[in-house]
Amino acid sequence: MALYTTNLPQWKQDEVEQIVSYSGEYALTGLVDLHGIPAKQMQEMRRDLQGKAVLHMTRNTLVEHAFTAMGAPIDGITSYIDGHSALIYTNDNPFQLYRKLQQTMTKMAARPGDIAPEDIVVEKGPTSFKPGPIVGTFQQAGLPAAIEGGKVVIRERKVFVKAGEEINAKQAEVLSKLDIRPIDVGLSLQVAFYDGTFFEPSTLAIDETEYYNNVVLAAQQAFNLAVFAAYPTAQTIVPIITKAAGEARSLGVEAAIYTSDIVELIIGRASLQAKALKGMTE
Amino acid sequence: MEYIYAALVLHNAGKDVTEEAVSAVLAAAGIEVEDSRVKALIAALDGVDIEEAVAKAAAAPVAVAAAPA
Amino acid sequence: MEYIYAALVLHNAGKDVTEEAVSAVLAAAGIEVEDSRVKALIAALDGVDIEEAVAKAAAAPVAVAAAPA
Amino acid sequence: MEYIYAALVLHNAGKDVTEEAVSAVLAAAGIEVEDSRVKALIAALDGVDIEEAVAKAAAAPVAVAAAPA
Amino acid sequence: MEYIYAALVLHNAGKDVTEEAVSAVLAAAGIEVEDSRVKALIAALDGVDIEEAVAKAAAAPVAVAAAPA
Amino acid sequence: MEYIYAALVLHNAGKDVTEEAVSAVLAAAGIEVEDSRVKALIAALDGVDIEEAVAKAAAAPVAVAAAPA
Amino acid sequence: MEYIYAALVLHNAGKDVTEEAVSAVLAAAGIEVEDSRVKALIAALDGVDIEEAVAKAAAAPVAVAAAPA
Repeated sequence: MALYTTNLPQWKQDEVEQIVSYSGEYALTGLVDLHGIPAKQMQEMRRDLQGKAVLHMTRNTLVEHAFTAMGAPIDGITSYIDGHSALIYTNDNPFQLYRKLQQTMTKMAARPGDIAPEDIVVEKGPTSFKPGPIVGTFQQAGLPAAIEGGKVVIRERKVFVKAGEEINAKQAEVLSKLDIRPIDVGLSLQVAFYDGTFFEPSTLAIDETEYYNNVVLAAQQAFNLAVFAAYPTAQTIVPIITKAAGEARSLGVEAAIYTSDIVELIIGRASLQAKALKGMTE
Repeated sequence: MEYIYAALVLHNAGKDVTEEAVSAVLAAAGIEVEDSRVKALIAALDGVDIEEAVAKAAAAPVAVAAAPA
Repeated sequence: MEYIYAALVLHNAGKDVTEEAVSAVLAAAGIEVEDSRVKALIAALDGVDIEEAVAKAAAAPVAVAAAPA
Repeated sequence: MEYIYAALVLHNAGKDVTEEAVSAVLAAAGIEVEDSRVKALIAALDGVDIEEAVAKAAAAPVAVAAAPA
Repeated sequence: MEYIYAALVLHNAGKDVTEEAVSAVLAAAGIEVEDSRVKALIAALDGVDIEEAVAKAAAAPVAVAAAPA
Repeated sequence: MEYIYAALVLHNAGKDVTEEAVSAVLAAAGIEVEDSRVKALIAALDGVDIEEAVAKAAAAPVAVAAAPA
Repeated sequence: MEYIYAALVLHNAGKDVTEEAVSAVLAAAGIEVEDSRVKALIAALDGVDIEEAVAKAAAAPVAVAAAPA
């Protein structure tokens, strides 16, 4: 194939060289799936990525040429290419890129032929529609619709399209009428080549909440340890003193050590005990 | 309540809570002892687990005054 | 706690809580009185409003600890 | 409270809490030691499991609202 | 905690909490003083209102909880 | 958790939490560093307000899980 | 707190928390290590079951207190 490249017209050769040079310039070379992204969203996403990543769209054959020319291991990327792939370059690490791309995802209305990314559910309850032919439309699509109190209602919760199933024309129409937007649209990362390794999306999905919780947990653990070990720092000295003072008061009350600071507590305790005993003798 | 407190003085010191003992404590405090109240107290305490009553009260956190300035 | 109970016997009976009085009550209960604790108690009670301390305890959120079985 | 704190210095360091030891700690702090208070402290601590008594502070409900202004 | 308690002995007695003073209190308790811990304590106390920190303990209800039977 | 702790060492010292820095800290601790875990950490922390998370921890002392592996 | 975090990095990785190890971790983080603070840390941790300490809520009703106005 490399030989064949030399026979390409100049603009194609330039294109291949551009791809090769980007891959040298950036730490990460990746493929993103552009499938189903309307032009308007595409523009917004490009703007969002400006300064963070370069999105490069070109013919798949030229992409294949370029990577084949670069050789192993990066040429492995060609096996991920499909009809809607574009190249993406960045100096972020793959996890960061994946996270950024996830943030560009938005929900869109379904078109016939789209695959349901997850179970699409229509909830039970009234709709905004007045009685009319729409009831028939709903029913034909398989929705338990009926007329109640002058309104079209959905009689029970229904899994309308199962995850992974294709959404047909009727279903798409109904979803659009109900304003349900089931389709994730955005740049979805297909693969990232970084530091000699391929990263697939399944590896890159990060549960940020878990990290946040772990930071909180770590901070609590550190705080607990410092207070427990009475290791004084600007953050822990006050709680440590408070703890010490609390312990001293507790000891004072438990042992009935009569000092002015806690004698009221001891009196209070004695009176409560007397009351409790009195209660048992009545 | 002084009859109860007298009983608690005795109990806490590990003494038997009897009519005589309670009367003696109250008398020592300069209190004119009413025999019938002492009898009633001793009768009422019969079968009562003083330790338990006391422990129950202690389980309640004493609200610390801390009336802030 | 018996020292504080003794003080409360006296207080409840409207008597002055003095070293002598507390000692007398404790002695009547057959308790060997430690002068130092009586002194410490009287000193600690100086300026303390017993009535108020009792009231505060009563007002405390007793809710808490249902003493576990 | 300094007498109690002194006892806790000793206890925490694994030392016996005796009259002499408490007095020495207080004196080293430049405090004029009152013998009777030391005696009262030691008497009160007699038979008390300091570890357990101190641990009860930890059992206190934490939430406690800050003393409002 | 003994370093903290030593600081509180001093504070309660109205003395300055200095490296020397804390070391003296600990030494009097028969504790082998580690300079670095004393230094860390004094450094951490810089700018801290001990009174307020202690008051926070008072604002918390002392769990008077008797150990349940 | 050691990756989180390493990040917090850096954060607390006012240093930038970068891949290199975290790796250096872990390596210095004798830990065999997994590049992808460091990368994942850095990416995840991008969206975490460490300051806020730490402040949250300090706001309410609670019993927490023991340090998991 | 970075010294504590450094200790936790080591502990979590199953390494001994020694002066040298803590210093190495801190240095790797680009922190200018204060020997006396490291020593204080190691001394404070001596005899402490980190596993347990980490899980235990610092008993004090700490920060909670939104410092009253």
